[in-house]
Amino acid sequence: GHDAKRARLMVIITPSLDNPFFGQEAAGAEAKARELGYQTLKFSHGDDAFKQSELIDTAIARNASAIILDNAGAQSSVAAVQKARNVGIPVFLIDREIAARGIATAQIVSNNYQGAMLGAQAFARTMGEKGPYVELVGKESDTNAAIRSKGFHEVLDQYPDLRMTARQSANWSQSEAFTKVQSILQAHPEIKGVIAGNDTMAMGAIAALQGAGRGDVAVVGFDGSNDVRDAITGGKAAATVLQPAWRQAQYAVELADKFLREGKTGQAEKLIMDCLLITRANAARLSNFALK
Amino acid sequence: MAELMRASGVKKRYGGVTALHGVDFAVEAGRVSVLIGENGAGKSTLMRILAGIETPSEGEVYIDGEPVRMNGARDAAARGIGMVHQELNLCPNLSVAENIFLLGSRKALLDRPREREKARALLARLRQNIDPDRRVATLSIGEQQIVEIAKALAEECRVLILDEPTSALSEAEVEVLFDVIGDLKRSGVGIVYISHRLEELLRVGDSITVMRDGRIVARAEAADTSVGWIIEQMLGEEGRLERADTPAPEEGETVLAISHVSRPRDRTSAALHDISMEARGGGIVALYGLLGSGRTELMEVAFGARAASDGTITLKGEDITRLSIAQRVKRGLLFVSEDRKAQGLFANLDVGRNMAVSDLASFAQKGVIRNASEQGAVGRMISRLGVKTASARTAITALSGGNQQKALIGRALMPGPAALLLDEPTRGIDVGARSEVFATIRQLAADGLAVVFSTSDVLEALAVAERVIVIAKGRIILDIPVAQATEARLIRAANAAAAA
Amino acid sequence: MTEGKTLTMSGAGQAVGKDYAMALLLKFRTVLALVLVVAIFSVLAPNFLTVANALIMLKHIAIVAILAIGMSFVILTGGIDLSVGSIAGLAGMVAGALIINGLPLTALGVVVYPSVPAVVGLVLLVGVGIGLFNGLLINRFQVAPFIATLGTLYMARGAAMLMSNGETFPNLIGNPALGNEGFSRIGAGLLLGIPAPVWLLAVIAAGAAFVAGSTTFGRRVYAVGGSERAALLSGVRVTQVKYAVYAISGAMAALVGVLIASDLVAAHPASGESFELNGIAAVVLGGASLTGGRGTIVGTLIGACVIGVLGDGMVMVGISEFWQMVIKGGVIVTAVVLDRLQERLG
Amino acid sequence: MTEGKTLTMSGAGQAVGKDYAMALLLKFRTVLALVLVVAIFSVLAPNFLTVANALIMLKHIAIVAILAIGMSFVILTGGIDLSVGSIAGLAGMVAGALIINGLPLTALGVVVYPSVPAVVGLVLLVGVGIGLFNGLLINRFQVAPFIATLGTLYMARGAAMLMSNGETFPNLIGNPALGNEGFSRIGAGLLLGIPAPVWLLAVIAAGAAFVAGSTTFGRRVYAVGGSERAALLSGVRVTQVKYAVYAISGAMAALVGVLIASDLVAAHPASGESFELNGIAAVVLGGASLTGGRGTIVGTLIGACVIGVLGDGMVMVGISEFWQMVIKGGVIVTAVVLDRLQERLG
Ligand SMILES: Nc1ncnc2c1ncn2[C@@H]1O[C@H](COP(=O)(O)OP(=O)(O)OP(=O)(O)O)[C@@H](O)[C@H]1O
Ligand SMILES: Nc1ncnc2c1ncn2[C@@H]1O[C@H](COP(=O)(O)OP(=O)(O)OP(=O)(O)O)[C@@H](O)[C@H]1O
Ligand SMILES: [Mg+2]
Ligand SMILES: [Mg+2]
Repeated sequence: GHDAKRARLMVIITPSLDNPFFGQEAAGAEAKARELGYQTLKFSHGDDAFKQSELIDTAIARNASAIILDNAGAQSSVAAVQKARNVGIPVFLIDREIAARGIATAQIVSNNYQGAMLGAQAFARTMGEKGPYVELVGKESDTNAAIRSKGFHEVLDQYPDLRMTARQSANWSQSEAFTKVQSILQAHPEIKGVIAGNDTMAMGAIAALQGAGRGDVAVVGFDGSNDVRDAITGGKAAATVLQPAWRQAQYAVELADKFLREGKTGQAEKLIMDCLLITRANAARLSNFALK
Repeated sequence: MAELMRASGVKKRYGGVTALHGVDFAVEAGRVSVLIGENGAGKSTLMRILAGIETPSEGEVYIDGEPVRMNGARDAAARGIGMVHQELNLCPNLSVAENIFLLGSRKALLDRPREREKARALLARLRQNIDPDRRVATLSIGEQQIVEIAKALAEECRVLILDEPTSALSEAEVEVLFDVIGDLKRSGVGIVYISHRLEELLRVGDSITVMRDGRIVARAEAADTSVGWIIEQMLGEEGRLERADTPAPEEGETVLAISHVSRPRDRTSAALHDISMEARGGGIVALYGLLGSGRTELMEVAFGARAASDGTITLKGEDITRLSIAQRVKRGLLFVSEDRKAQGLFANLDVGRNMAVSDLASFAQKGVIRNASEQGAVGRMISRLGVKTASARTAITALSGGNQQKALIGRALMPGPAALLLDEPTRGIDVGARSEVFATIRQLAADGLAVVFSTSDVLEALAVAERVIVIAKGRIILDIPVAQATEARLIRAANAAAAA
Repeated sequence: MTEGKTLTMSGAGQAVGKDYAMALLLKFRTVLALVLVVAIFSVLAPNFLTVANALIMLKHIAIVAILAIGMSFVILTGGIDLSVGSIAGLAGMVAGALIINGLPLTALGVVVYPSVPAVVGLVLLVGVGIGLFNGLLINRFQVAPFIATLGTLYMARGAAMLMSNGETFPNLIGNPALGNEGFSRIGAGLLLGIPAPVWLLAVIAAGAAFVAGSTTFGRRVYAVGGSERAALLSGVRVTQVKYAVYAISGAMAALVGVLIASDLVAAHPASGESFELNGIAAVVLGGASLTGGRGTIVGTLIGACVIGVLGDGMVMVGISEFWQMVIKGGVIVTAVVLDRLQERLG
Repeated sequence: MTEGKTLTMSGAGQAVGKDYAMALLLKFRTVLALVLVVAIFSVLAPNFLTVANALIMLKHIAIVAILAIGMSFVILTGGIDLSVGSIAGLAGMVAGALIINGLPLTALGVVVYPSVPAVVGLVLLVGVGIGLFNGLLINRFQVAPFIATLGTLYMARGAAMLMSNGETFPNLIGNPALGNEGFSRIGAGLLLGIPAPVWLLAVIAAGAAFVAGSTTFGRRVYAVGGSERAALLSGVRVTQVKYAVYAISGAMAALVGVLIASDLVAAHPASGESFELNGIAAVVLGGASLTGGRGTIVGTLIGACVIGVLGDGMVMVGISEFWQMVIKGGVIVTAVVLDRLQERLG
């Protein structure tokens, strides 16, 4: 229950603060929460479900009014969210969903599967629906890495002439993607495309391809970062998939505020926000994970 | 004679221990000043102060009449002082030449060919045929000592301190060293020479200084002294080891038997050749030999701390050759190492816990230590051996060396052993402690224990043992009852075999 | 009681003269650090000094502390165990696999679903097994503990990932039909209002302090850490002691893996990454020396409290993640510098 | 030349009798491991044995090797440096900040934009500074190297994050108007068709091998690692040597940070995480002993090659991330086990 004395505190937990996507997400939520008169605390769990669980414990101890959470794994976050709910703190999930209903007050999630399919379609188009390609997977123990990979293959596997010649995890990391693509380019110089599970890996791939003078290789990322936007306008990448991070985070805070004032959000628990394809056509309007 | 350097009123305290009580000592150009004294008399401490490695707690060091404060070996070297330390201080990972020029050169770059040449020349001067490229780890202790001497000679110096430089050398090598010392003397170098080999001292020394308990007790020109005089000054009246009047204990059954034990030399230790000996209950056997003769190896092999390639060891008739140390300990064979610091003490534990470690099982019920029973046993052992400690809870490092040694002997006695191997039980302990340790050993033997102890001091062997075994170069040279042993016979046997 | 005893064992002896007060202050340096940290956060962080928060912090501390207690034994012998984080990860996965997929006995053609206690037992056995493997490398092949356990760190983490192809074992609630429910109670359950891991910690800490301070085994651990050679020559079975400490460390790490998986009701193959650093830090903060022979379980417990309270407190105050790292590094170094000062004075 | 010399230095001396062939085989164990790894991947990975791939692998090896060469000096003295990964991360960030934001000289109220060589110089100074801080903790306060550099690991990583609030400094191409372009040439440039980092590695390795094998300083490093006491008694200024090796390690780590940032034309505060483990593994694979005094720069170079080739080869063959970890752990342990066997036989 709420009492009048309770400090109006919103705790914002995202996977990391050193990835621009999550950085913007946290910044968006924080900006909105401040605007609505809340105190905020910003943390990151580093995709470690246990650290996330500890952070939620601490949010509980601080009597947070609400928690805005980009979680650390669909399966391994359920218990932690449940814990907050048990003490009456509403949790508003953003970006990623969890594998349970009725626990979080709202799940405003990017439709990663749909987004991955969008990206894959653009990728197939750019490749002319044929040719060998490489997939860079995120950290394989992360739920999103798997979902995006499945979305990619849902589309790509339908084209008999699109051939995946290599698949490596680059653990969401730019420098790892960079070195691994360099090696893969050696083993498979014939590749015509690189599809990456996020934009930082896409940037690593682009750096490797540019270094090898392989401007002919199509690159598709995922997130909609400013870096990949610039790469698209510069002709170094074909497309990325925008998850409306900023908007999503702000909307979650708005819903949380409404819930705290009125006791309900007036919305279904699960709000799926479709991702948007970013290509040369609309790249110019993209800034800080929002399309103007 | 010109005085090169002088220690004046030098005192040195280590925590509660006073190693030097105000010592005056001078080094003169072109002369060999011999320093002698019992273990722990303070010789090495005084030398480390002269060589700038330690600073005196009180008193001054003068060079050419000027008081100086030296800060480390480099300062001393800059003032022309070189030292061969008692313990080997070499880097086992480096070659002979590299060790001789461990500091490198004054220039940034090494000149390896020149280093090698100079090393070869230095070794040739010592008439040694050691390859300068050999790794020091592969050298014998004696060869390592030669390297240490070569290292000291590599630097031009005005004062050369030699702290037991010959402890691992045979006669021939000692002769060579004396030649070198003669050359140095003639070129005006002042030399300090420390050794426990008395005959050597009279030959090489110009003056003899005797230390006891951190004080200088006598000084004389070498020409005016004799071995007898030195021994008298060294031991003092109370320190003289007299054979106890107590009748020799009845010798019992053979407890420990070593037969036809051999092992090859390896990187860290000397060889043993077909060693056979036995120790009886109630008897004391002394293993006499020079440093590096293989006494430690023999004891370690008997105890299972080193492998033998051949031979058998039996304890109370049971073949224990293949047993682990822990199994031997359980059966009543115990060992006290000569290397108290590295192989004996647990510096992190108190006196009681140090003593109880070999006998934990008997204080414990289902693995849980019963404090009362442990403390009782420890307390009894402390008073039986007369270990001077504030309590069983005192840190072992707070005890004097002799009391540490007694505590370690106590450790080996706590399980009620059948046979006890004591390697140099009196090394580094003072005169009083030494007599106490030997009184203890005699008492133990009287209680039926078989004791084997090693010593480098003939008098110790003669005063304490029933049998004396002389060992040299890994072979038993002599195995006789003490009644047939004389000082001269033992020394001659050991030296002759070592020089051969 | 155990406390007094074990503290003495690590004690720096009697302080002399004028430095006495200083030495006394330094001697309880870790306790002081803890009091200081608690005091600071009580002022800065709202709701810090509440029973609810204390319980939460204790639960977090339990994870660090259990790991660190296992590590203490290793460090007391002069070794180190870098593989604990990976063992925790693997252990969670094994627990997950046993609950979800059961234990396929291929020879008999059946799949057995062990009960929760059996699952925990099997997982602990896995931890012990990996610890013994570390012991084998260190004893038999004389690989330096740092390298041996570094190799195991990689291998165990790879194995954890391979168990599920990187995926999470979700929903580890078990199945009444299979008789394996109740897994989540280990990490999340309450007993008399106190979280189960805190009880577990209490039992383990008391047990470990007893073992270290009052048993022959504990005495031998200190002996090996004080001087391996002297221990060997005193009849201590040094290799056995070393096998045992790595096995204990492995078992504690596995238990931590179980606690995490149980708390999350899911097993994630990346759990426990870099836990080893926290564990080592707790042990060293507790006054142990990495060269062995010096340190106590009580000290480790306090060290783990400092790490846990510091971590939670900084989060509650809202110190940025980045400053948290800087402060943590600073606290570790400062504590050890004080420790060295104490040794010199004490 | 240097090779022969330094290999001898680590050599196990003359082997005796029948074990001679075995010992000889083991003596070149690291080279053998490298040859084996190369042979295996030549068969399994397409285009593995091409000049282009060799150049790419060399570039990757350069990163590991430069770090490991710095680490070699530390390990030769018997120390360890866990902070190198964090130093690399911080160094990249400092370079990024200098290029993007310049150096604000608040006293003068101006912002100076240093040229690229000046940037590199300043960054190396930062690395040296952190190394000296490690040295201070180790020499002056007698903190164990493991703990001192663990503290620095956290502090430097936190500082890297704080520099930009966790964000990346992108697009480090500099500005002709400010006279600071050309940063990307350090990591990505070519000279005679060979990548700049490979040249850099060649120069550093040759220099380091020369320093270790042919200078007075190198001699003292081996002496301190062989016996600190013997070194001290011979007049070696042991603390100076220790300051120097940590400074060298810091500088090499900073250089690696510059190379990574330059190659990616962006500085990310999390880069370099867990690089220390690769560096240590390379040194140990190269035959060095963690207790000091034994090891060579050439050995480290070969060790880094094994790690680099293994990593790249596994990617080229398409081995899954999970198996990569298991294999890497296995290779480290096996190599060290062989090393111990060699010591016993040699
Ligand atoms: N570093 C030290 N710390 C504490 N006590 C010491 C230290 N060095 C020497 N002592 C003590 O000082 C006394 C003198 O020792 P020193 O080594 O000078 O004797 P020594 O005459 O050289 O004996 P030896 O013939 O055995 O070499 C001994 O009681 C010894 O235990
Ligand atoms: N050839 C050698 N190479 C390396 N170390 C050796 C060698 N010979 C002896 N040592 C070591 O030197 C020490 C003394 O060895 P040894 O057993 O030969 O002498 P000892 O007769 O016991 O004399 P002491 O007890 O006076 O040293 C032992 O620790 C031994 O391991
Ligand atoms: Mg002496
Ligand atoms: Mg001996």
